[in-house]
Amino acid sequence: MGNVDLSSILTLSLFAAALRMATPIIFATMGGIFSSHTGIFNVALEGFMLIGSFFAVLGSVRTGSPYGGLLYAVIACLVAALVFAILHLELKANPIIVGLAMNIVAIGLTNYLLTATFNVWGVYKTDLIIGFQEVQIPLIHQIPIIGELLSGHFPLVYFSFVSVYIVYLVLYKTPFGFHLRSVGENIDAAESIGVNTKRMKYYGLLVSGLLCAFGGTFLSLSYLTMFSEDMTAGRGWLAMAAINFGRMRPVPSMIAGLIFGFADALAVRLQQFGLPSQIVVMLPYLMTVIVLFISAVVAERRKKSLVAKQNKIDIATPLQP
Amino acid sequence: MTEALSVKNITKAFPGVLANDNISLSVEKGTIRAIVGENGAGKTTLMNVIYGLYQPDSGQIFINGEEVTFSSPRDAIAQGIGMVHQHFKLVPSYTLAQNIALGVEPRKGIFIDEPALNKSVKAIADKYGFQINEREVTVDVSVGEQQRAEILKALYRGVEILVLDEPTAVLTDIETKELFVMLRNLVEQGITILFISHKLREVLEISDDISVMRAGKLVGTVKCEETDECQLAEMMVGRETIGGRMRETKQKGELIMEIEGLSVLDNRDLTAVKDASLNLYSGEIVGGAGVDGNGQEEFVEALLGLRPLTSGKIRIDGKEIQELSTREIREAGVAYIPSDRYRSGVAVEGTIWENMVPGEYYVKPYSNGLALAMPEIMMMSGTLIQKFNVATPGLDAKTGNLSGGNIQRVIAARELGLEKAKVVIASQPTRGIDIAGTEAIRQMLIDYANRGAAVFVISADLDEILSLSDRVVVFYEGNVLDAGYYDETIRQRISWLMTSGKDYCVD
Amino acid sequence: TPQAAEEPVVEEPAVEEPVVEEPVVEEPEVEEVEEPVVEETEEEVVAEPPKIALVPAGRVGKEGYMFLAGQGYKMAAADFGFEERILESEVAEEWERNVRTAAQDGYEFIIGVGSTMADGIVNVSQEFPDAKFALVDANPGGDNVMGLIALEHEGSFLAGALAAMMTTETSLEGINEEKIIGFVGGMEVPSVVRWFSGFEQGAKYIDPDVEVKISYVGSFNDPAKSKELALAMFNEQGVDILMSVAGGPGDAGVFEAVEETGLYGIGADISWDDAVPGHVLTSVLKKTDVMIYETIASYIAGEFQPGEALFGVASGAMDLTDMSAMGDAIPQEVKDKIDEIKAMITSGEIVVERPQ
Amino acid sequence: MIKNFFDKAKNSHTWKENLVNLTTQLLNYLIILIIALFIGAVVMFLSGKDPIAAYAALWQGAFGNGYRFADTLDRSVIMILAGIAGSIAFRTNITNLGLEGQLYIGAFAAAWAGFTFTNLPAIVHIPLCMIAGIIGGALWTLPVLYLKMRWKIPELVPTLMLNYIAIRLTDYLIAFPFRDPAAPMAGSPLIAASAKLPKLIKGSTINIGFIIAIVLIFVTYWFLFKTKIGYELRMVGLNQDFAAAAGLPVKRSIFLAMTLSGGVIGLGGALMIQGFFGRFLGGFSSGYGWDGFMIAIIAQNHPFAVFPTALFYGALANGALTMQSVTGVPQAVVAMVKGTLVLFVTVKVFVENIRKGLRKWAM
Ligand SMILES: Nc1ncnc2c1ncn2[C@@H]1O[C@H](COP(=O)(O)OP(=O)(O)OP(=O)(O)O)[C@@H](O)[C@H]1O
Ligand SMILES: Nc1ncnc2c1ncn2[C@@H]1O[C@H](COP(=O)(O)OP(=O)(O)OP(=O)(O)O)[C@@H](O)[C@H]1O
Ligand SMILES: [Mg+2]
Ligand SMILES: [Mg+2]
Repeated sequence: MGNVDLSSILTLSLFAAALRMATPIIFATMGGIFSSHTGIFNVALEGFMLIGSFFAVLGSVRTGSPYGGLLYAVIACLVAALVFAILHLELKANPIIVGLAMNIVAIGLTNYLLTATFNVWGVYKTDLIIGFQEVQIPLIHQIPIIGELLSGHFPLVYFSFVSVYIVYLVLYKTPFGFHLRSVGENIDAAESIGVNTKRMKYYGLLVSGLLCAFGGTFLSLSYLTMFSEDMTAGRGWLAMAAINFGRMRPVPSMIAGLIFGFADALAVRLQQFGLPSQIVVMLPYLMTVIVLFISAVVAERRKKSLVAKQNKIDIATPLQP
Repeated sequence: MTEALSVKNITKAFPGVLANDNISLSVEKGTIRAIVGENGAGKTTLMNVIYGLYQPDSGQIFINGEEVTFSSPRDAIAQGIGMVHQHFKLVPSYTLAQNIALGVEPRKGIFIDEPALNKSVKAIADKYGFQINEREVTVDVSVGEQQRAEILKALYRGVEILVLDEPTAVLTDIETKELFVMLRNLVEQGITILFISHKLREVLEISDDISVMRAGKLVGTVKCEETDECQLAEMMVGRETIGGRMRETKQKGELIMEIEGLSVLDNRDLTAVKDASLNLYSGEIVGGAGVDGNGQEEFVEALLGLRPLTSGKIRIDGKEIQELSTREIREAGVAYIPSDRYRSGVAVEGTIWENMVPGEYYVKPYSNGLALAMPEIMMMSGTLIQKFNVATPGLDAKTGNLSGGNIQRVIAARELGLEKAKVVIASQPTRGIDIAGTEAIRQMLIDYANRGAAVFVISADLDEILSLSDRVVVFYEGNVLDAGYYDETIRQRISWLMTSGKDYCVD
Repeated sequence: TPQAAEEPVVEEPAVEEPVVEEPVVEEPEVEEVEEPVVEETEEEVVAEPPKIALVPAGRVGKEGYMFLAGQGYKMAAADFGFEERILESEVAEEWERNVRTAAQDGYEFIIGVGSTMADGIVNVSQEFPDAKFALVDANPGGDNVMGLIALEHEGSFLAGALAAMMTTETSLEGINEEKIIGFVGGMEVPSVVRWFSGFEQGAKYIDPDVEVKISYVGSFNDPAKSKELALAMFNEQGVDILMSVAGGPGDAGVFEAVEETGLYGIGADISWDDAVPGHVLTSVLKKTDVMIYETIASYIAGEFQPGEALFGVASGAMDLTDMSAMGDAIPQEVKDKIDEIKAMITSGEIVVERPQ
Repeated sequence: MIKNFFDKAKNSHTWKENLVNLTTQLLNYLIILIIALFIGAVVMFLSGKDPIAAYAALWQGAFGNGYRFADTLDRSVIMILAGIAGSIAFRTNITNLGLEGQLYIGAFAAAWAGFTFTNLPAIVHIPLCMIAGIIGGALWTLPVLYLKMRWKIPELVPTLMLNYIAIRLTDYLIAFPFRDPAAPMAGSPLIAASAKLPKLIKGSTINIGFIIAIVLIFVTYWFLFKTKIGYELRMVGLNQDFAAAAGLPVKRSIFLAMTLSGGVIGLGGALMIQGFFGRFLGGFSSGYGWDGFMIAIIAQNHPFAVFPTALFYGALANGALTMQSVTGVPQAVVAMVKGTLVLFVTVKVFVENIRKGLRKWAM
């Protein structure tokens, strides 16, 4: 058991697994970024995704199509996001507390509905759940290494990366994104030019619900084709860490999400080295803390050198009136 | 001449305050109308009503003679009204051009057309003779440039009526002069300007007509050439006291606090104070003048041990204190009235007594070992609250429920009441407080100096500096420059130091 | 479809069993409490029926063998005419609390299911010396306590032997020549370790060169991770047959990996044979229904015997499914060999070691 | 004159205002409780269950007889400690989402002290284990404190991650270094009898842990509101800049609040091990840390409000079992009710309207 060398696990399928495992995190991350930019740090990502997972299964069973499942998930998550928004924006409840409470309600609700609608406990898996199929990208999938890495994933894997680009475009290149970000950065500025800031916050929360629906659907209709109790297993929290790490910028946050996915995929394989399973499964969480730590250290270093440079210029050049 | 804007019988109430009480006024096209009044008189509220940020409880607004109703600033903007707010409303991470065009960006399909945006902003700036670097990120530019961007933001939307709420508060004299040139330029192009200021000299310099507000009511409107500072002041406060020197210059006593070669970094770790030295003497009030953001804040925070020094020494009575904690520095005899009372002056969610005792709660008789001695604490707080005339329902009341002036009194009572301090450092002690309150606080500082303490007052308000100080220093780009003792020419010396770092005209 | 919950395993009770004539397990409803079972008893022998409670460390509708335990108990309730009382639990704290509640409410015979209840049974049995207790999966000790021990390792020994024989059976699609099989466990807890140990012993018994890979998910309800573990074993480590003891949700994840890769799985506790038709070689059944029914029967007969009662391959409580779901993919000689091993275990010729 | 001032303050405004505030709070709780129960009822009704029967069973299970009531009190012990732990951190404006992890480490430390020392008298052994629990819980906050105080990383994410790490770390500890080969489940060895908490009622699980919890409520109240350090924590929590400028020891306060919070929940872990489980059990917590967080929020960080809230939580937990077994309504409904309560607890409109109404009526 112990004599496996590292290169044997650094395989293509490790990277493919990392992509898969990062996908729900990336969706939730993008959703969280959207609401963060309106000034609401959404801590309900975990709960939204869980709701998405459940309703995706429900929808898939009811409509017989994964797209039907996606539609159900989207509707359910939008409703959940709307509840969040109304509680916070209309009834003025504290968003962090509402978010945490929504996570708890989400667990209770999905467990309850699982029993109430399917009459099962804990896990629901039948042939009635129609999941998504992997797609082969024409041409690319024939290229030896790249093909294996890039082709043959679920549609939502690709879409998660597309969503990063879309979120980037919307936030940074469209008037809508401009107005939305101004709400988070300086709400008075936004208000003074006639932006409907409340509406923007609604959009922020609803979009985060929407993207979490994709993340949840991926979990229950692609990654797996089942629903099981609390199946998001902390992926929403990892998304929050990713947002934190990427300082709300889509691409760096996505990279953090990939790192977490990679850590997850690696942890799965490290058990071959005879490391205790309990220690190995800590890896993604440990990695999150380490990534935060390193990014803080690096940020301080960079700032220091920058400042040293600037202060030098400052002192060297004579004062200008 | 035609009427550009008029309001009729505008009334706007907030819980407990009638901010605008049946106000009617009309402004002619192509003129500058100044609006003056004490803090809280309702000026900003009126402007916000005109700009559609607030909806009036009753009353009408007319633009070019036609009645309009605004449900949001968007409607007002559509009618050609633009507003530059008391506090800038710019998004820090956007470029100036992006801020100027925010809300009316040129588009290409669904995207913003950045090149067109930059070009159009440049064109507007050139048209009105504004110098800005439109591609700079907003946080990186000077306050004056931000101000210009704010005005351009209005002009970009094709305003005909421009509202400026205290635009000169944060500007240097030179920047103010530049601004006035630009404003005249705008008026010549047919734009109507409403201009709010507390500085009567400026108002008299720039405006055509002046409306005076007091306690939510319009007191009256006068033509600029037919009035003077005294009359305006009387209209504003209902009595004839404003500015004026409150202090007889005193001889300095012995040296109490010595600051030597102090250097400090700001929050972004850039040098904020460079090699500054200052001595404070018993019985003397030193004024610290200067435009906001020239290192005053960092300087004071360094004195209090709230910010590490990169070099320098601070001594009180010959004992070095720069290594000590804030508590130890305060125990060495430093009282501190911070500039932002809500941020660091009080805990607004705390009760009055909790805000009264942070300097005493841990020593006898206010604590006995572990526990707080509540009777003593209440007695002491109650006494001081009375002595400093704080209007509060009780010591258990939430501090945040008091008005700004009363909160400032709480702070003054806390810092000065027990008369322990040898050095008082007061930063912007009367900012945002009405005349009566201002006078009271200033008097407290004077009394305190007369009892032999060293008092250091930092203020952006030159009148305050002149009214209190025996001696003045000026903060200019992180340097502390000596403007000398109070005399007839000090105002000019300060102005020059503030705006150029030199205390004489060099031409 | 492999639903731990809905799919009752319909299997004939072992031959030696005299009492269980017709198992009522076809009925998939889990709402046990609402059924008024008492009415059925026409011929009342005793004036007062016994008070017997079932206290599973989980839900009788959730984990596979818990479900079976519930079935056995309900069957006994129907046959012997006592009122059902099942105290399900969701969290660790409720294990002891439920046993206690039953004791407080005056139940005379309390049957716990799950080794994790051991401490609770110990504590309560000492405080309520008049009541009798039984625990499936562990023997906590005590004068009024019996431990019903299923010898999972004997059952998984059979599975290990089967897997070792099949992993070189390249005629089956997807099976490779390498002698590598795998095991996915939920968490590294004693019962799972027991399952694994028997599996490994069985494989080595057939061929000491067979390599048995093992991975733990770290939880019993993270199907995503258990699927990923299974995929890694199948795709990267040359595993072609994988036994799953990862808890209900975890098992579901593993069998998805089986389906996706087209390789082979082995289930545990209940029958997973239909989860992926043609790809589940067999399942190791742990017939807690039999164990509980028999125990209740002997209690009612007045034969309560404190101490350990073992239920292994010999008693028929641990067994493999009949492998009919695989059609004739499994060669007859392999099946014969399994039967042979079964007989050897029964006769004591093969002693499967219990870990620790 | 001073005397006058106090009389005025006592007799008129603040007195009435305080009454209005208290009544407002109580009414507010009543409203959200009704909303939460109502939403639970609607969900049950829609899925064809009888909500009234369910709630009746819930009540029976929680308070139906002496045993049930005692068990409910016992269940609320950990909720009280968790709620207090959350409150202390919140009061200092620290969002300690790591209560769960600190609970595991504290519980493990207490168990370790319980099974390692075997020949101590109970009078020494019992407090020793509690202290071990406190230290364990407190130590687990140190990484977060380091990241927060040295590197300015907000505590939110690190505390969360340390939960997962703590759970797995203790899993590891009981699987390898401290494995009990005799244990039928994944757990540490049993703690010595001398470390177990004496019971209060025979046949029930309620033990002196309950008394400790009650004492702790008063101690916490005294500590937060009547001591110097408590004053410092609260002021730092209300406005850190103010506290710094006024010379209060900000860093020390943050350090203290975090470690105290961890210490209290660690003590909670010790009480669970010593009073109930008798050994460290892998995954023993059903989210008590999270319950504590929610209880603190509902109680608005006031120790006296923590008690009824924790009792309510304990009753829900205890009653839910009976509800499920009698009426077939899944326990998950209870999670929804608890969550809904928290969802609405910071809603301001109720409070504002009640207060307005009361004022009008009172003055
Ligand atoms: N949003 C608000 N809610 C409640 N009261 C308000 C609000 N805005 C202003 N007020 C109150 O209305 C009164 C008028 O305020 P306003 O801001 O118009 O004064 P101002 O003349 O602009 O004063 P300043 O010179 O300080 O800017 C004040 O008493 C203020 O407290
Ligand atoms: N935004 C606001 N929302 C609600 N109430 C406000 C607001 N601003 C001010 N108030 C209330 O209005 C009253 C006056 O406050 P404000 O600070 O504006 O007074 P002020 O006229 O500036 O007095 P002072 O001269 O003492 O500063 C206070 O009771 C305050 O609580
Ligand atoms: Mg004011
Ligand atoms: Mg104003």
